[in-house]
Amino acid sequence: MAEFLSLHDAVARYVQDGATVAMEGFTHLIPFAAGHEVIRQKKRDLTLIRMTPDIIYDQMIGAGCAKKVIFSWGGNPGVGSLHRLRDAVEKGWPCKIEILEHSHAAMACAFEAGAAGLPMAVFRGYIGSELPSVNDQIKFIECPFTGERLAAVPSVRPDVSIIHAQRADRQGNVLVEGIVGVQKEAVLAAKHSIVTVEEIVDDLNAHPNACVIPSWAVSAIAVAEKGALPSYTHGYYGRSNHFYKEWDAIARDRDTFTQWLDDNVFNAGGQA
Amino acid sequence: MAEFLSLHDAVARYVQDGATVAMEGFTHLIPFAAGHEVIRQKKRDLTLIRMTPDIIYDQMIGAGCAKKVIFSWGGNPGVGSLHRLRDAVEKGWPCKIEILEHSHAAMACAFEAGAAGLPMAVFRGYIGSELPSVNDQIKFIECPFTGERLAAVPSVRPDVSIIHAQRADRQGNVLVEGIVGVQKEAVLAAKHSIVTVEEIVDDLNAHPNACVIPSWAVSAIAVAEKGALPSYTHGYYGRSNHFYKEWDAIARDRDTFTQWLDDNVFNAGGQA
Amino acid sequence: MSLEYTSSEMMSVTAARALENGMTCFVGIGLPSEAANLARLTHAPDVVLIYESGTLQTKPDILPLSIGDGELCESALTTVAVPEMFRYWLQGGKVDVGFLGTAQIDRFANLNTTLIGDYKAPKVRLPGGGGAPEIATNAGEVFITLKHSKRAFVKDVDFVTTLGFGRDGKGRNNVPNIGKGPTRVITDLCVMKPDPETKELVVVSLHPGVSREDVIEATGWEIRFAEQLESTPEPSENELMILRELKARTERAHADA
Amino acid sequence: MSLEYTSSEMMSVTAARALENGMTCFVGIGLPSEAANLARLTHAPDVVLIYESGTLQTKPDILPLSIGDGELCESALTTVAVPEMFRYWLQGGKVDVGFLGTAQIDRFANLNTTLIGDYKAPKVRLPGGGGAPEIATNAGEVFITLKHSKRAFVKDVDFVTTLGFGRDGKGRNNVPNIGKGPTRVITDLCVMKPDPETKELVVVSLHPGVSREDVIEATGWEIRFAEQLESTPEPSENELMILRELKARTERAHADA
Repeated sequence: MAEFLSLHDAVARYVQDGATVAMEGFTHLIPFAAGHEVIRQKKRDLTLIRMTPDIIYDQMIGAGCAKKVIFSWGGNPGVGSLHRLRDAVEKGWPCKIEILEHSHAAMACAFEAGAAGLPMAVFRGYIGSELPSVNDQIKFIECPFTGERLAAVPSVRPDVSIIHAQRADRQGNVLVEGIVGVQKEAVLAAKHSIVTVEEIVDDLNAHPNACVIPSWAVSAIAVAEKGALPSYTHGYYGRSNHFYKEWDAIARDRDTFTQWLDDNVFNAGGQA
Repeated sequence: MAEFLSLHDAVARYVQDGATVAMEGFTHLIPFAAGHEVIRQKKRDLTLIRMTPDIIYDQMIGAGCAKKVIFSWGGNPGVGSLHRLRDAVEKGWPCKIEILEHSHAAMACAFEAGAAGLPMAVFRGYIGSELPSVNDQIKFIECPFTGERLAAVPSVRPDVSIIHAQRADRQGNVLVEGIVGVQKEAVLAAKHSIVTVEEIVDDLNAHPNACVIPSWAVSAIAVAEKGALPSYTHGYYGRSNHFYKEWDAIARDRDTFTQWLDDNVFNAGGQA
Repeated sequence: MSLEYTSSEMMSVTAARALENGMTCFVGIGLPSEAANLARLTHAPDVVLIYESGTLQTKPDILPLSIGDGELCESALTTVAVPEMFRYWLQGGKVDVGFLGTAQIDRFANLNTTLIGDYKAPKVRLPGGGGAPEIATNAGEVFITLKHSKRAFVKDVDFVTTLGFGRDGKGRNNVPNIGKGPTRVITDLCVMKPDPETKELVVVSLHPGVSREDVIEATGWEIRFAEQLESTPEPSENELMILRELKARTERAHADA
Repeated sequence: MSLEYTSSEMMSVTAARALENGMTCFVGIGLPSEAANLARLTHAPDVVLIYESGTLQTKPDILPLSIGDGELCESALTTVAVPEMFRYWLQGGKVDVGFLGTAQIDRFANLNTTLIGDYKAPKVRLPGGGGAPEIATNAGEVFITLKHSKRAFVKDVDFVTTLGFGRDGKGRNNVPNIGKGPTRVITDLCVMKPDPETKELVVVSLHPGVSREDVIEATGWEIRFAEQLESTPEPSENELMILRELKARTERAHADA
């Protein structure tokens, strides 16, 4: 059964230095509040997994939380580069980070395989791409029935996954709606999971085949109102495209970034 | 785009003698009306695929439509044996049929792999079971990352899949709701597909993550009101447990069965 | 307190008691389903019941006739596609207990639901494996419940549809990512558990009024009894009342449909 | 009729015209998304647009800034999980056309969105592969649209993120279950298609007012021209109006958010 914790306590308990962490959300429902809590608690040496490391990982990397990033598309969607990620990769500021890169198909299948308890994902991929030459975690196997050569990648099985969702009921069952990305897979694939939600309700009011994650498949639930901003929560609030565009200027410069982090994360409280 | 056809025309066009056919529905939404149309059109030498061949396949096998059945659980749910299936397997009446049997996990994964365009499904299965000794389509592969031995089976890719669903809109998009089984997978895995529906509506009124199969992924849609009876359609009508129990006596005897078939299928019309 | 009850009721109540509150249970149709729902309606209100039709955390008011009755979906927390059920929920390691019935079981708790006789020329063709082969290996542990008889309890099953501990009792040794396997078998006469060393089934508890001879008579191999043989506690009045109400409700509902 | 339009508008309209009504198109963000939605709002109302965020058959009223804008979900027929999108819909063979942009493209239409320079010490680190590597091989065919420049059109890409026809033009030969690959490249200067034999990109159509020299100047290899070099038809008044309205709506909406 999921435990209701404050975001502070959930992150303190489940995100250990050195852990492998997946914070998912495909443009929608990105767990920004949780990411900021990880920064505030000065977690270090994390291996960060995410299909689309956008500005939440840029912030965490700039804050020095990461030692490695596993991803398939790293950018500020619709805007441009992630300057903090590039600064870390290219110049080692504030610390050197290692990257391991995949395609979306590979990572989506790797999350699926992780949720399915398998050691690897098999798919038709990476044909003619040079990514296998720079990622030794991409292998090829032969179909025993047809002889076709198929790609294989290790499944994703994080120590902890963190997602944001619309709401939970009082038993801790979680409803995710709209663009659901790989969030359910991330939770099911992980040893532990934290779900931040907009609100706790008496009844999820979910239709029969809704994306509901049962309480007993989640470690902790923390209320984080507007916890996905500047990304959005379907049915609650829209995306701040404005902030995504502003981020480019903030992240370009180390000092501007550091000041922003102080003002908006370190000195912005968070929950007790 | 799906074409709106009568059930007669849809079956006449897409179900050829000798074809591999999957008629799916996991207890719920079993396409009985379509099965009866296949019987009426005297289709022959079909390879019938279905996780749970219950009385719809018993009827088709007794009517002489099948030469082979691929399945994972063949029974009259909650009642007992499929007497027509047994008569065909054990005594070759009305014709000999071959069987190839799997576990549910294998077939569910094989449908998934078929929908995913893969030649095989990989899963953790058949450990210690003697099914691999009687089914040469079960093989084992080694995970290139962990060395774990995993089961592999060929994906299911029928010539035609037939399912029943609640409703379609006027563009031919289909809503399936409730116990969705492997129906979407069956449709996506097949070269052609027929969907029978309770009704055609202006608007599916589906929530954002509903199980909707787009028109362009379906070959033909045929209205078949109460088309799942004696199984049921969530939101429309309940299951006739009564008929499932009666079937046991009907199917036990060849003459009783033949009479039932004449009265209820051959002379029961169907659509023009 | 001496209550009147049948051996079937004794079996169901004992099977129900095996489930602890909060456990996640992948439920087979028939006797396991009856026991699991009885558990939910008595001592284990938060037991999580999963059926292979994709219904997660379902709370049927009446027992389903089939594994995919509408009642299961309507009372479920949510319903997922069948491939997801087997991949994410069972194979993904979310199931504590698989609760199975069977046609035949042998001394190493291997299950046969495929056929009696020879595969090429069966005497009796049974329904087949269904979910059992992977439930038995992917669930944390397995409970089995069936009626005791010499036809069902055989020394060696005709066909191992579903692994207990293999034909030599060593079928799970050194297999990675596999559950503990059958940890108890509940019949209308007794409770059996595998010997920790040999994995052969041993009677650990006799139901009230059942003798060793009754069990020996109904078992197709030289069944052993635990040194500390216990007497299975009787059903309580409450358990019997709830079980009977459940069965009566079920009968009424199925007669109407 | 002589209309005023920019080279960007010419590119978008030409790219839009490449899509036929009823095609199923897996849409990349940016220029492909603009072109695909213009097609839907003009000659191809039944073109089916799919975005990798899981939105199937979506009809956004404004262009999405990101691949997962709420607008895409709200106007979609349905929204599926991302693994399903890549497995069932793309890999499952349901996509006729993959519509991609890129940072670098070479003469065999290989795409680079990984980095400029050396992998271990990149001069410029780009976002990475995203969906492109498998869109390019699993879609029936691939359209590519980007602005023409010597930086973008290079003889050999620094890194083959996504297969066009390989570094020797033979990358798709004898590969089972693979799409036709890039069948046209639409820029602000011209349209290119692969030579049927060598698979090297050849200019087949010049946009109005563009000279061969303009293209040669903006291409990083000795670009060839088709013998029957065509002139790309101009945008129509209607196309320009709809494109401009779409962009104005988009700008207003994004300014508000």
